[in-house]
Amino acid sequence: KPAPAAVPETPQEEKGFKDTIVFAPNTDAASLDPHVQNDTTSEQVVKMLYNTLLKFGPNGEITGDLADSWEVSEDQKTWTFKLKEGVKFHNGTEMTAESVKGTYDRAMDPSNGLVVGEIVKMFEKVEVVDKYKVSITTKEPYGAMMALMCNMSLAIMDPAYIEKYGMDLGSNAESINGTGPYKVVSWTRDEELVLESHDDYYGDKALTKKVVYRPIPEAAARVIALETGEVDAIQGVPANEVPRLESIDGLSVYKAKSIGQRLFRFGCNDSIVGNTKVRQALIYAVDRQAIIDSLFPGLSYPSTAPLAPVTWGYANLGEIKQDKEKAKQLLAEAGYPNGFKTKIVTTERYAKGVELAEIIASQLKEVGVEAEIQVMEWSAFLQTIDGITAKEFDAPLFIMGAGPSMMDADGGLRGLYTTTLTGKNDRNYGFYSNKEVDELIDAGMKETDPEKRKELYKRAQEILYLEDPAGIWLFDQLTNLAHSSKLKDVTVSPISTITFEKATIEK
Amino acid sequence: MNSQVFKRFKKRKSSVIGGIIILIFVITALIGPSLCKYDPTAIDLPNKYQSPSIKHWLGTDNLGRDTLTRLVYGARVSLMMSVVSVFIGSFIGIIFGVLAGYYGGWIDALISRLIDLILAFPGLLLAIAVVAVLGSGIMNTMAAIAFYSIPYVARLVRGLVISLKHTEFIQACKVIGASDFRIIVFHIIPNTMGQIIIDVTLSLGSAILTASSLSFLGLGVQPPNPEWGAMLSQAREVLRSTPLAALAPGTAITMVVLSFSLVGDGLRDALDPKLKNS
Amino acid sequence: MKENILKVNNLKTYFYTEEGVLPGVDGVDIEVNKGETLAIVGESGCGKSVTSLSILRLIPNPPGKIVEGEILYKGKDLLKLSEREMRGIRGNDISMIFQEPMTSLNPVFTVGKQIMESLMIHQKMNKSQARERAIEMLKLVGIPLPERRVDNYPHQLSGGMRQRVMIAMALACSPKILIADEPTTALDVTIQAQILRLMCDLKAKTDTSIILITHDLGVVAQIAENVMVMYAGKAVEYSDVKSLFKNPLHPYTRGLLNSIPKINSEQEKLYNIEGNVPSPRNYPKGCRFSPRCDEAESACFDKEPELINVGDSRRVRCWKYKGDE
Amino acid sequence: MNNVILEVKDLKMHFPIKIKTKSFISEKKYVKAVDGVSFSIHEGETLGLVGESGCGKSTTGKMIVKLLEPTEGSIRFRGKDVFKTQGEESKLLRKEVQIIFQDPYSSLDPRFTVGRTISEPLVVHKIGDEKTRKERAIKLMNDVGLMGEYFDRYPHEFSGGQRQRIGVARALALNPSLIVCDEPVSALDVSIQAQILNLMQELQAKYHLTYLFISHNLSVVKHICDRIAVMYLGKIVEIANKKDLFDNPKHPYTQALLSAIPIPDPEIIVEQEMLEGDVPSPVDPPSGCRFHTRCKNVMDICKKQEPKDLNMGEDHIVACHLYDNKED
Amino acid sequence: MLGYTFKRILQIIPVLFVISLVVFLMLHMIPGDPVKNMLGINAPEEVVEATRIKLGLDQPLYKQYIGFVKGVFNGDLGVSIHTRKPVLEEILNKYPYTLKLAIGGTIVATILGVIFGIIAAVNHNKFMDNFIMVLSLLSVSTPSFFLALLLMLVFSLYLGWFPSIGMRSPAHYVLPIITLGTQSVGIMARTTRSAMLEVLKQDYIRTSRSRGVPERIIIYLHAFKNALIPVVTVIGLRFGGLLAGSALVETVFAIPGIGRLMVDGVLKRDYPVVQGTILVISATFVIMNLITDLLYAVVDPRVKYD
Ligand SMILES: Nc1ncnc2c1ncn2[C@@H]1O[C@H](COP(=O)(O)OP(=O)(O)OP(=O)(O)O)[C@@H](O)[C@H]1O
Ligand SMILES: Nc1ncnc2c1ncn2[C@@H]1O[C@H](COP(=O)(O)OP(=O)(O)OP(=O)(O)O)[C@@H](O)[C@H]1O
Ligand SMILES: [Mg+2]
Ligand SMILES: [Mg+2]
Repeated sequence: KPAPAAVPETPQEEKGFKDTIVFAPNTDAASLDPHVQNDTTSEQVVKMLYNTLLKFGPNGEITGDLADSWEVSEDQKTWTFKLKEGVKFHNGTEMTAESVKGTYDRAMDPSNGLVVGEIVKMFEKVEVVDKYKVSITTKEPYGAMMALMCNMSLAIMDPAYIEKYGMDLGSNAESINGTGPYKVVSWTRDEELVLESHDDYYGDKALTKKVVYRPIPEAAARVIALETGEVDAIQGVPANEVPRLESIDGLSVYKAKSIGQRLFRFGCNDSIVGNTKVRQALIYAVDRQAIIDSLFPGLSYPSTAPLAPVTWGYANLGEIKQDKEKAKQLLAEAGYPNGFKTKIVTTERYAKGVELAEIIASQLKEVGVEAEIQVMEWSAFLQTIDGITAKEFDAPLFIMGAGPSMMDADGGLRGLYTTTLTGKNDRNYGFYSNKEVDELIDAGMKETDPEKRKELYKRAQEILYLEDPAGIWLFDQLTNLAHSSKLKDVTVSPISTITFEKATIEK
Repeated sequence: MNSQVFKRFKKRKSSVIGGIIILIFVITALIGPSLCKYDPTAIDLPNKYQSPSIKHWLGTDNLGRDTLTRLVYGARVSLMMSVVSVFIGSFIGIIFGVLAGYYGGWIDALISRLIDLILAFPGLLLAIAVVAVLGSGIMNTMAAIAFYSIPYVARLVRGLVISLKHTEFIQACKVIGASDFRIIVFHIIPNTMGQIIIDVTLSLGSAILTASSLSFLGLGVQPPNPEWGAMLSQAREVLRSTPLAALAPGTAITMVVLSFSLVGDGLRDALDPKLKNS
Repeated sequence: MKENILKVNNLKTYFYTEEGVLPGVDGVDIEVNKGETLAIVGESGCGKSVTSLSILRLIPNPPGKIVEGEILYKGKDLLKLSEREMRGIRGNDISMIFQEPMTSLNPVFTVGKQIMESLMIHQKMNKSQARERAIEMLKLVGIPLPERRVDNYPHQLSGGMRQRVMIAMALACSPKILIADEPTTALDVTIQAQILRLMCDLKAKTDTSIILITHDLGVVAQIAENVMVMYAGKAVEYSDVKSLFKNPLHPYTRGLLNSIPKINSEQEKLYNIEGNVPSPRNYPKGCRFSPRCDEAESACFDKEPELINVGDSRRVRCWKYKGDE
Repeated sequence: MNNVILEVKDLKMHFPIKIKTKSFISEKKYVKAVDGVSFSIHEGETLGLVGESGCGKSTTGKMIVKLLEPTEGSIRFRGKDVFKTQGEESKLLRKEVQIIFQDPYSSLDPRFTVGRTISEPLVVHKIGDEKTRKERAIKLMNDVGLMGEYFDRYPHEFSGGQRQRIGVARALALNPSLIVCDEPVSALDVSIQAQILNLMQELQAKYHLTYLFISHNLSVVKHICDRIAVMYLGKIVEIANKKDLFDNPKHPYTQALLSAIPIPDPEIIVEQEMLEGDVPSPVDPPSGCRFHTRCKNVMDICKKQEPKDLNMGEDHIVACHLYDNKED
Repeated sequence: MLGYTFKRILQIIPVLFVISLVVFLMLHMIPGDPVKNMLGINAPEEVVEATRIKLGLDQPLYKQYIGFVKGVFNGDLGVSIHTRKPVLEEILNKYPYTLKLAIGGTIVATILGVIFGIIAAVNHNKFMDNFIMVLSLLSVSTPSFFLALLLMLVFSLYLGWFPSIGMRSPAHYVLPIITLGTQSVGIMARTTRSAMLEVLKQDYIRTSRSRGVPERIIIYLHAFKNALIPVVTVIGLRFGGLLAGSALVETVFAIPGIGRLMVDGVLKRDYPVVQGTILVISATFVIMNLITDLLYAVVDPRVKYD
């Protein structure tokens, strides 16, 4: 972790600090509407601008943010949140229970077609109890409710702005009114997003006056810009550049554990890969450590479960080592002693997606499986992977990135591995179907006793990981941030968002 | 006559050197692979990003493949790709150009408008669109490049045909009753060949560049094919830590493209009747 | 008596090309007297243009090079002048008009500007003086409305008018010698007649000497005083115009005269010189006309004949006249 | 001798050109390259067509060999309308009428050997097999004075005169009866010109050919032709047989043309009657008689009314108002 | 001239119309769903459907197209699927960058190319000719993204002369403009060279020489003014090329230009953005060609428009 923050009382400039941090993410935020944003780059900015009712503490515990306290009814269905008083939006209006209701009503209205709609599907209603008290009633008891309230998608907005800007909210600087430590000053898309500290922030005020986001899509250019000092921090350093950057005086690379995992999922509709033994064989054929060493040295470590350790509900199932003999044996048992031909579908959208596929193909070859690689442009990839029927689906092995932004096993498992009922694969892209897994996940969702939940998820993970595997989990990713050594106290969350509410930068 | 062209061509030193470079690359593409001891696609992870050594003259890439070997195989892929795509593009372009130029009238109007239209279109985008429609891969990249070059060839050929059409020897052919087909195939096309060859030579280089641009956008040739553009584009982010991995394909591209241009320019000087007797 | 203004001695201009050395002009002597017209006739490729370009040192180098000879203008050898001095001669003392009026004028400048340019360079006139003079020159060559035409671009003029502009341009600085390389070949007969008439008139007015290059013997007969006949890079006969037509000496000259259809007499069959004009790539040994000559003897095939003086200032390059000396 | 082989009637060729005007719509204008030309050629004779550059000589020639389709008028070859025949008949006609072009350089395909060029007409009309074609080609080459061994050479290896012979041989390959000669000698040197003219005369006698001989060189035309038509700006102003025309030119234009020819004899000082000015544009030809802008005898009527063709006897036809009253 | 210009501008409309139709059809042939792209891989099917309906993407193609055309006539290019901002606004924000790049690049390319071309032509087949042509073709022969990175490394990092990314000050423009401009230098130089070679062989050059005009004036005035005619055409064509090629340069230098907007649009299947950008780029190209045509009349008196 970066060194502790400087003493906040005195103005920063006098103490030899700069008032501006320039940060280069790889893309610009797509939208700064909490309900619309669904990518890390957007989310990390939204996080600077808005607050949620609850938040994760430094050790993953859930604490209040806009809510001071909360309680849940007997039937586990009604949650009542007592809000902090005197919280001001950027424009000076006060955040009240009405704000919460306005925000959630917008999220719940299916006619708005918001992605957040899926998350709040289990909400039945939101009611204002008094000015600073609001209650949310869910349709059924929901185990992950508290984690859900930490989700930036449920950050509280100003209903007046919702009214005024409608769906344009968050698409330009004027339309943003949050409660967060920073407010938007200007936003020139793809060029520059300037944030300034929010003077009336209810919590600890930001230490640096301005944060400037300057997206640089090209990784090599990003690194150069950091080296020339044009930017103070960059997101997404090419793994092979990390040692070099670390060795440069005045630059550091910060790495943090995250929820992110990289896996290749099985297309279980495939006649060969549908066979459990075949899937197990493929899992044993892969040498994870070699992959990590060559592509992401120091930036990832082998997966030990279908969830990353920072996710609530994670169960350590151990690393699976390459075992070619076992793989061959399993293949023989499955009826493919001489291997078979198959296909790996990948996309460059995921870091080193192509190289990963190349290495896996070469490792599979060692156990006799010939895999042809199909690289797809992201949009086309989505089309081939998402929202189609088993008949149309043709990707025996396909790349996936996973990580539940709620940091809860429910988010990490439910949509992805439970049997779909619609005939299309919905979010269960690989048509994975295991009755026991379905039951376990369903129970886990409804269970509100944390210990019991953990047990249920542990079992589910065992099945998914190896017994009847859904994918080849390769490695858990670290979020990395290369920055000038003068930049201190950047907050990097397990969901890979990088925020600057506590950050300072020396002159 | 050809020996004269050759003589004139020889006068331009840079073109001769360009020709020699291309020859070297072509020979490399043809026989190089049989001299390589490494497999261009065999992954050898422990040996990734090696610096040049006796074992790996140009070092290795991110997956431990020998850069020199990939470069040599890449010569085959890149040259083949550019030749095939430009050939196909030119072939179709010639057909359109001849039809438009020879028949004139509404055929010409139609084809010319079409050409103008495609030319008014950002070229790279056209290639992107083709690859996006067909999916990426060698074949589709070639299709994209071919498609991209059709209007240029067609426009060139159209102009040539229009001026040829009015020459007396074509008129003489008509008078003896020769069919349009005969006139086009035996008289018009052979007489446009010189210019077309110049054009093709110049296009060969840009085809390689287009392929590399597509790779940059992630739409190029599929792995593990050692296409130069793909190699360069994969290695660009480690330009600093392992410069050779990027510099090798980058230099190869530059040299070949430059050489094609020089040869094209030399041919233009040598073949252009207007510059004769210089 | 006659004042000699230009004398060219043994001019040789060779082209060093990929196909070897081409003797474009291979030993030509010229004498031009003040106020007289010398016509150079001969077939295509015999070196007429190269001769004229050599006089002004305008042979493109490479590949061309004047390898031998003297070009004496008012006693000065032009070949010994610096390029700068030579520029002072061009357009000022000796000027030239070319065969193609269509392409010999720069299409992007008005004709006035092109005429004015010479005046400003050589006569150091200022713009308005030059313009005035240009208009005057245009009037002189018979262009109607010269005040307006002066601002026209070449493409706005017809072929005949352009050739007039060329003449105006050539005469602007009152040169002593005007070299006209096939000035009427590209023009229609009626226009040709206009231009030739103009040249004769101007000559009478300005006392300019003219070197007229042509392959049209009719033109020669109309306006020249002296004639030089060229064949394959060499002068084969010098004569005054009347004697030449009355009594051509060289077999080639005779053949040439006979092979033109006569408008005022009936011929069943034209005389024709057999064979082709030799290419400078491989000129025959001996007399260059020998392979086509009816009267060739064995000596003709072996040895190149000298120029032989046959009196009356006539000279001919043929062995036949060896004895007459 | 007297049967008409080719009859041209009221032939017009108007090439559309776009003239951009100040208004938005570009006005369609026409180059009236040929504007009502009638004449006929008798079997075995040579008809000369003279006139200044751009007066429509080549255009007329091209229509006769069907390279251009006339805007109006008819061309009858042995009584058959050339532009109404179809299929086989049209193909047969193609064989009968051939053309020789002016430029010996651009009229041969630089990529075809001499042999191939000459035998191509035979290939096109599927005459004979390869062997007989070659024999015929070599015979034709001999006819035009080229050696058989040149069969496999390319045009650039020949001089202008030799190339023109190749062109003649190609035209002869199909045994035509009429050959349009579009300035066949004007690009050649004088000594070579004589060779070709002699050759053409020989061939005419040998194969009983009919020529339409286009030229702007009156001396040449006079030498080779039996009858001569003088064109001015898309119209024929005078047709007569050679002797008549030269001895007794009627039309002022013909007179001017004749006197403008430089005579290759310094002794003869011709009293030249100069034509002033340039040929007007065929896009907007002068009203009335097209020559009136340059005519020394211009009268009022000339500016208004187009002269009719007047027969001055012995097939001497002239279109000039000077002779209006003399018509009987 | 004014009338002509106006007429030509009117003529652009049908061309743009057809281009928009072609783009429209092509885009819809490309597999990929803009809605999914926007909502992300985790978006539920109902939301996707709802959004699709909201954006009107469920309508039959012809209706979508008619809607698009109607919009165009009202100055409305639609709303970006991805950013929800009006496409016109996006384009107006980004176009200036690209335009500056392309204009700068064209100026660099033209000046360098013309100078190189003249030097090469004057020294035909001598060392200078070879050297200059190799030099000017070198940058064209290097993939632009690679050249951009190399320039950035050398001039920003090692030498520190120019900033590496962005477009915030004039200094920021230097490297991108050089990258983009040098992509055309070779072509400009080649065109100038062969035009000059051809012009120098013309009769009127010989005429000028025969009048004693100094060689310098012949080359830089008499010959050059004629050689400019083909060069002007190439400027127009290259300008279009630069516009299209700007996508890569913009990506590397992190410039928020229209080229990147367009390529991103294709990759994200943001139909309105792609349609809008192509329309604008094509219009620029066509207008640029019109300007070249008008320039023609300036450099070549034989061409008259009225
Ligand atoms: N630039 C050149 N390079 C090579 N050879 C040349 C060049 N210029 C002229 N010659 C050669 O010099 C010879 C004489 O040419 P020249 O132009 O003087 O002929 P000409 O008598 O003027 O013929 P024409 O009547 O066709 O104008 C020709 O054989 C020609 O091939
Ligand atoms: N295809 C065409 N389109 C437009 N105008 C044409 C075309 N062909 C010829 N012309 C015009 O028609 C007129 C007559 O041309 P033509 O070639 O018949 O003249 P000509 O008498 O043969 O002249 P020359 O002696 O120069 O060969 C000219 O003004 C010419 O510009
Ligand atoms: Mg000459
Ligand atoms: Mg003609």
